[in-house]
Amino acid sequence: MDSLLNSIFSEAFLSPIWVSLKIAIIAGIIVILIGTVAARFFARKQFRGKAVIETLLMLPMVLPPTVVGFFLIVIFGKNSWAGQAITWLFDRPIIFTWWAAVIAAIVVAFPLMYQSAKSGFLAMDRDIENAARVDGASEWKIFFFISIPLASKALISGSILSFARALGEFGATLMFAGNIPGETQTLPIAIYIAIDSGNMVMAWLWVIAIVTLSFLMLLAVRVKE
Amino acid sequence: MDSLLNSIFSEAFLSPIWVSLKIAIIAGIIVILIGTVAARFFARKQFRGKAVIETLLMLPMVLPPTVVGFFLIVIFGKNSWAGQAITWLFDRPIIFTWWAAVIAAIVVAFPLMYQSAKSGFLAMDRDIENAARVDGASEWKIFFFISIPLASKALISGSILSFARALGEFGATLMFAGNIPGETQTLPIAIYIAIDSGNMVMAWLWVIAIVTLSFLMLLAVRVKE
Amino acid sequence: MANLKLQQLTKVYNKNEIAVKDFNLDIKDKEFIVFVGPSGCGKSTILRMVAGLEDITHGELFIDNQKMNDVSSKDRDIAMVFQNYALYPHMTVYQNMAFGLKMRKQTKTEIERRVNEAAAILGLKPFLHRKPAALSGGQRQRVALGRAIVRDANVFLMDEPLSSLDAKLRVQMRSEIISLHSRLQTTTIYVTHDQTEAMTMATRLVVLNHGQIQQIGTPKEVYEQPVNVFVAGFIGSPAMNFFSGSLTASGLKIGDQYIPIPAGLLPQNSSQDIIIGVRPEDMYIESATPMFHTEIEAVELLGADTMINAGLGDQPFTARIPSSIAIEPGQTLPLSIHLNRMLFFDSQSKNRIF
Amino acid sequence: MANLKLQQLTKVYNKNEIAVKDFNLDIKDKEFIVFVGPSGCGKSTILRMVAGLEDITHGELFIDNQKMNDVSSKDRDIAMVFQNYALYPHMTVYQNMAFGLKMRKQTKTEIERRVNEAAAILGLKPFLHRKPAALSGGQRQRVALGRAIVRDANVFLMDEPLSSLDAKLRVQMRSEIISLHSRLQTTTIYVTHDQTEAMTMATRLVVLNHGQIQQIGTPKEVYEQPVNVFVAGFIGSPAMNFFSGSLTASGLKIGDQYIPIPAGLLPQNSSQDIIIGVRPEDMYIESATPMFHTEIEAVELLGADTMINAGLGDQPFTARIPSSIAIEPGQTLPLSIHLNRMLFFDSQSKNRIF
Repeated sequence: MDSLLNSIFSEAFLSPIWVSLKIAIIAGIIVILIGTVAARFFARKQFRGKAVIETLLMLPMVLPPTVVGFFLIVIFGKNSWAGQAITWLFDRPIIFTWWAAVIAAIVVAFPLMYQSAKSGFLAMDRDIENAARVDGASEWKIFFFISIPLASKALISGSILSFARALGEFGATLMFAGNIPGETQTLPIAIYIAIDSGNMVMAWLWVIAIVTLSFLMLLAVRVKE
Repeated sequence: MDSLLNSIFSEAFLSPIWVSLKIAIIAGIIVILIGTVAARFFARKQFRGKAVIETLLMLPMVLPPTVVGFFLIVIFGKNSWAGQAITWLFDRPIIFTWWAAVIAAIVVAFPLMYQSAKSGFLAMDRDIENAARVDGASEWKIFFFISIPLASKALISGSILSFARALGEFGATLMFAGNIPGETQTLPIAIYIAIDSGNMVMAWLWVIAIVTLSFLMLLAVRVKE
Repeated sequence: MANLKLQQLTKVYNKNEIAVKDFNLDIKDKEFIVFVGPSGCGKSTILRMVAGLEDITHGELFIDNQKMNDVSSKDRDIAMVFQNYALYPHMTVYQNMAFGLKMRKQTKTEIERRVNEAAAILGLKPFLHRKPAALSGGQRQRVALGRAIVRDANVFLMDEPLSSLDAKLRVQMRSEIISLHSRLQTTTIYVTHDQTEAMTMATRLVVLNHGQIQQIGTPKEVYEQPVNVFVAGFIGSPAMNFFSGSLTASGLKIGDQYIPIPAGLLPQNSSQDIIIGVRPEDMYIESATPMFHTEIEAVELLGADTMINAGLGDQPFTARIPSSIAIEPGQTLPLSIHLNRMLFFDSQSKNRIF
Repeated sequence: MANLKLQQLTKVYNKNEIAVKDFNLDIKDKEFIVFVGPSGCGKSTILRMVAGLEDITHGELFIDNQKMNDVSSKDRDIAMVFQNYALYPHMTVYQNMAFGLKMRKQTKTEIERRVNEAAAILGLKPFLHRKPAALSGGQRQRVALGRAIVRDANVFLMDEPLSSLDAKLRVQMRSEIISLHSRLQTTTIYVTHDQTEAMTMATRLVVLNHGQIQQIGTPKEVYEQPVNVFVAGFIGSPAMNFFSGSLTASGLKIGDQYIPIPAGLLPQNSSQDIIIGVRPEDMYIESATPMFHTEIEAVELLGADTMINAGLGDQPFTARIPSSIAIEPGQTLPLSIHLNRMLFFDSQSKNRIF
C-alpha cells in the first residue's frame, strides 16, 4: 500500500500527466480559436476549390496517425524549407521537442473542432444573423454576440472532443516528438512504454487517470446534446 | 527507376497493404452491421441507464489508442477469463494474432459508425415509419425498406469513416496484435517501422498508397453530404 | 366501411400529464367526423390511439365491434394521412401508393389496377414515376390521399392534412376530400385546428379543449347552439363578440347602454350577471330605430364584406356589413342586433343558458 | 419616416435565373405597401434587396432620395420583421428589443425608456425577462414587432410576419399591426402570399407574379378592377369564377346557355371569344326571372354564408348565398348574376377589356 502511494506521488507517475495536460491545453486553445474562425468562414462563403481545401483540412481525421507523423517529419525535417527556417531562428530543429508534440496534437485535433463548429454554424437560422445586421451590428459583433452564442453547444462539444483527441494522441507524437521523459513523454506514450516493459502497476495507474478524464469529458458532450 | 518498380511489386511492399485491407474490410463489415442495428435500437428506445451504456460504447473515440490496447490486453490476456476461454477453444491465445488486429480495429471504428447511424435515424421524420406501420409493414420490413434507405446518407458516411478508422488504426493494434510481417504488420505499423529504420523510399510509397485511399474516401463522404 | 366505438379513452404521459380524458364517441359507418380544437387539445393524440401509434392508457377502442387496444397498427385495417404527408421519399409516386398493397400481399395486376384507378381519380397519372421531392405541395398532398385510398381500408384517419398548404390550395383540396368521401363512403376521422375546415367538411364535429369533449353535433348545431363560451368563440370567423352585461325585467344593460328586449327572448331563472354573445353578421346598420350609435374605430375591407370595429358600452366588438356601404373610421353609425340570434351564457360556468 | 424609390430593380441568381425583373415603384412617406403574390413570385427577394440582405443585380434603390445600392444593411436605418421571427434565442425579451439600440450606442436610460414604451404598447411588460423559447407564437410575434418599433427606424419591412400563426391569432395580429401603423405612421413594406392580409392592411398593394408587377392599386381598385385574369383570380376568396364564352350582339353564350345583356354592359371592339369573370357574391337566387337554372353539386356551410358549387353551360362555379336559405345537394336553383359587376377578359392576352 505504501509503495502504491509512493508510486502515485512519484515524479515518474506525475510527469507524463503534466506533459500531456500542458500539450493538450495549449493545442486545444489554438485549435478552438482557429477552428471556430475557419468553420464560420467556410460555413458562410462559397468559392471555387472550397471542397478541396476542406478535404485537406479534414484529412488528418481519416489518415493513420503514423502518416500524419510522417508528413510532419517531412515538412519540419532538417532538409525541408520550414525545418531550416526553424533551425536558423531557434538554433535547433523542432523535431523531438515539446513544441513538436503541440504541433502533432493541433493537426490531429483540428478536424474534430472544425467539423463540429461548422455543423453548428450551418444549423443556425441565418435570418437571426440577418436580424442583427439590420439591427446595426457589424460583422464582428454579429460573430461574437450572435453566431458564437447560437452555435455554443456545437462549439463546446467540438472543444471537448478535440481536447480529448489532443490528450490521446499517440502515433504522430511518438514519431515527430519522440519519447523524452519530462518533455515529450505524454500519457499515451508512457502507457505504451510501461506495457512494453511489463510495468503493469504504472500502466494501470495512468490508464485510470486518463479513463476518468475521458469518461467525464464524453459525459459532458452527451449532456450538452 | 527499375529499383522503384521492383520495390512496388515486391512482397515487402504489398504485404502490409493486403494485411491492412483484409483487416479493415472484415472489421468494417462487422462494425457496419452491428453499428446500424445498435444505432437504430438506441435511437428508438428509451430506458434507464441508456446514457451510461452509450457512453461506454463511445468511449474508444476519446480514449488514447494505447489505452484501448491496454484494455484489450487485460480483457483477452492469458490470465483473464476471456483469454483462457479462447486459449482452451483455439489452442492458442488471441494476442499477437491476425484476429487481435481485427478486434482492435472493430473497437476503435465502432463509435464512428454508431454515432453517424444514430444521428441518421434520429434526423428522420418518425411519421414516415408510422406511415409504413399503418400500411401494414412489420417492424423488420420497416427497418429494411424505410429506415435504412432513409438514413442511407448517414449510414454510408459512417461506413466510410469507420472503414478509414479501421484502416488507420495504429496504437492499439501495435500493442494487442504486435508487428508480425505478413500477419499483423498493417500499413500504419509498416510506415512507423520504415521511418524508424530510415527506409524513406518504402515509407513514401506506403504513405502515397494510404493517402490516395483516404483522400478518395473523404471526398466520397463530402460529396454524400 | 366500419363503425367505431371510443369508450372512456384516456391518455396520460409521464405518469401525470393528462392529454386526453374519458373520451366517449360512437362513430357510425360512413360518417365524416371532424375533431377540432386549438393546438394541444389532444385531438391528434386520440387519432394516433385509434391508429395504434400511441398506446391507450385507459379505456377501450372498438372497430366494427372488435376490441382493438392490443391489435398492432398493421392489423387494424386503417389508412392514415399524416400532417406532413410522410411520403416515402425514396420511392416514386407509384411505389408510394403500391407499398401498402405489397405489404398486404396483393397480386401485381391487382396493385396496378388499384394504383392506376386512384391516380386517375386524383389526377396523378402524369406523375407516377416522379419522386415526392419533384412534386408541388398540392401534388404531395394528393399522393398522401392516394396512398390511403388504394388500400380500400375500413377507416380513414386524417391528421391536419391541409395545414401545410397555402390558403388557395386548402380550399381546393377541401372540396376534393369532400367529394372523395361522398364517392367512397369510408368512415373518416379528420383532425384540424381550423374551424372553417371543421364546419365545411364534417357530418358531425367534435369540439375539444384541454383533452375533453366540449360539444358534439352537426356544424349547424354547433354554430347556432354552442354549449359554452369556448365553443361559441372558437367556431365562426371572425369570432363571436361577447359582452358582459346584466339582465333587467325588460332588457339588457351593457356598460352604460340599455337595450330593450321582449321578455320571450330573454333567459329565465338566471342570475343577473350574464355574458351575451353576438355574431358579427347578426349586427346591421339601421337608420330608423337603431339600438345604439357607435363611433367606428377601424375598417377592414374583405372584398364582398367589410368588418368594422367599434364599441358597445365600452366593450369592443366586430360587425360585418356589405362592402357596398362606404364607411370611414371616425364615422358614427346607427346599429341594431338581430334579437332572436343573441346567445346568453352564465357568467360563472360559461355555459349557454338560452 | 421616409419615401422609397425602386427603379428597374432586378435580381438574377446563378447568372440566368431571373427572380425579379425591372421592378419600379415609388413609395410615399407613411404608406403601408403590401407586396402580394404566390410563393416564388419574387416578393421576398425585393424586400431583402431593400433591406440590403441581397445584392441588387441591376437597378437602383433610393431611400429618402439617397442611393442605397452600396450601403450596408446596418447603415440603412430600416427595421425588419422576419418570417420565422428570427428572435435572438439566447437573449431575454428585453435584450432582444434593446440589441438594436445598443448597437446604435444609445444611452442606457434612453434604451430603458424606449423598450418599456414598446413593451407597454405590445402588452409585453410581464414577459420582459423571459427567453423567446418560453413564449407562445403570438408573443414571439409581438417581440419581433417590438424589436422593430423601438428602433424608430425610417422604414419597416415585414416578411410574411403572420404566416406561422394560426387563423385566429392571424386575424388579431393583423388589426394590431394596422393600429400600430396608424399610430407610428412609419413607411412600411409588408410581404404576404395571403390575399386577405393584403386587402385588409394595404394602403396600396402590389400584385406580383413570376417576378413582375401585375397591378398596383388600392385594395378596392384591385378587387373591383383587376387588370388581368391572374389578379382577378388571386385576389378574393373564394376565388372569382371564370367562364369561357362568346359575345353576341345582345348578350353572351356560355356553353349552351344564352344570357341576354343590355348593350351598354358589354365590351366593344373585342374579339368574339371572351373570358367572363363573376365573383361568388355577385350571383343570387331569383325566383321571378332567373337567368338560368342549375343543379347544386355541393354545399359548404361557412357559418353566416353558404357556398354552393354548380355548373353554368357545363363550366363549374361557386356562388355565395346566405346560410338562412337551406339548400341540399341535388336541388335545382334559379340563379342570376349582377350584370354590372361582370368582368370581361381577352381570351388571348388574359387582360381585362371591360
